[in-house]
Amino acid sequence: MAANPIHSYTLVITGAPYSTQAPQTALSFARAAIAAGHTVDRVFLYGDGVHLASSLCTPPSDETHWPTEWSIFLTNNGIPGVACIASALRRGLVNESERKRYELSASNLLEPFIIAGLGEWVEGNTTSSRTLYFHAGG
Amino acid sequence: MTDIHTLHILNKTPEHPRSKACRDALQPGDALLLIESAVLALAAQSASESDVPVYALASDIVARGLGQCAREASLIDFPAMVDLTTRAQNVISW
Amino acid sequence: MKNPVMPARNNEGFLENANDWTPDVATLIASDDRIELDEKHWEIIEFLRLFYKEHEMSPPSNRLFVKSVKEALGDERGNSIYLMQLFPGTPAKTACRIAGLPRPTNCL
Amino acid sequence: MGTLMVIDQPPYGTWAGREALDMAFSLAAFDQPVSMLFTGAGVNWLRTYQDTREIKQKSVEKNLSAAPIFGVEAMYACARACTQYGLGPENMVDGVVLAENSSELIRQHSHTAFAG
Repeated sequence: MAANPIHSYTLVITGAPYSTQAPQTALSFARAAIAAGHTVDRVFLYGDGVHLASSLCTPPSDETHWPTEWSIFLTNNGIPGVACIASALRRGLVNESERKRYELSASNLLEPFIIAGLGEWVEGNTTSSRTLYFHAGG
Repeated sequence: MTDIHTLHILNKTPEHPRSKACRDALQPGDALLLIESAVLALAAQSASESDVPVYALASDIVARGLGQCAREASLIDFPAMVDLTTRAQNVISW
Repeated sequence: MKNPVMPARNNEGFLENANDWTPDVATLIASDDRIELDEKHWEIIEFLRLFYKEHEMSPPSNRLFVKSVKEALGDERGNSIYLMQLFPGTPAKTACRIAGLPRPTNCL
Repeated sequence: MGTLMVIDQPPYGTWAGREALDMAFSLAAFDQPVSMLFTGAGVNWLRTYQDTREIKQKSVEKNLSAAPIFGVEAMYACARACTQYGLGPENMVDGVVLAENSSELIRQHSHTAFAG
């Protein structure tokens, strides 16, 4: 029996960057999980968490750019980042195909994030060995 | 090895209704991990009411200037947090 | 027989204003999809409109559409093959469009 | 033993409960066992005669009534919170089971989740 079994994680982020600590805590956790040899199956952005996938976040240059940090982390580790479509559309986060579908003036989804339904979360919930949530604090 | 039944991860201040709900849900065999604003519980004057092991993220404690008052919890880093989640059968993020 | 005028619709054929819906408008929208509405279609359309009124939402996914039809009208109608034959494409979407309900968010 | 989606926030003033409901519905859509627990201010979801026309939001009472149709297995309400908010059989929606001990309920489910 392995002393340290390998786990797979689905991480759900519901807190927005720059209004909660959730995306930061989640990123530190994800980095530590990967470093320990575990896998992160997917990161699912839900509710206010979808703001993390905006290509338009522009924090002051001396503050950490959390969308960029996440984008690089996901890309380097080949981890899918999924923003819930219902949360995203309500909050003004759209990719090119939703922009066309709803005839909007611009799209703003940061790569490598994609937009998809809650089915992605359901799949994570059933297939990953652990599902962790990173909510707004308060 | 899952030697923890449920790991409760709390990120709310002691005043938040969910903090109380979390404390009420603790059962023998569980563990409590305080992160983000929840570490402020360690500064509040309260008897350590829970019988379960209490952990707290050191980075959140240090950031809030609470390094001196964290005697009631075991301070851990993110690798240890990952380890805790692997040792628990269930994890609840409050 | 009067010839109804097609009300304003969005780029996917859903009514811009739900109040524009009449059975004649439904017939017109359906003809876009080359569907000739018969009593089997109307049964589902009426079910959907009632569902929307009672719950202030359409079934949020095709699977839940099938489930809801099954719950209300039984196995014979509440299965995806039956509904697919009546409303080709994505049945929930096609049926909502004809029933004059809002465009589903594609949530699932 | 299935997922317990918890709503502990009041309706209308915040969106978190609606998002929890969507999560419950999506589990049901994929035939995953799911139940809901209303606790704290969240029990106010369960009040009858909600009329939301003036605030121009959809009625959570009506939205929630679709839960059994979609296959949500059970709806529980924290008994203590119901007492606190004056909810009883006379003003509560049908089909809700009062839970005297929420922590026991949490113990019985393999996942417990909040929407935010």
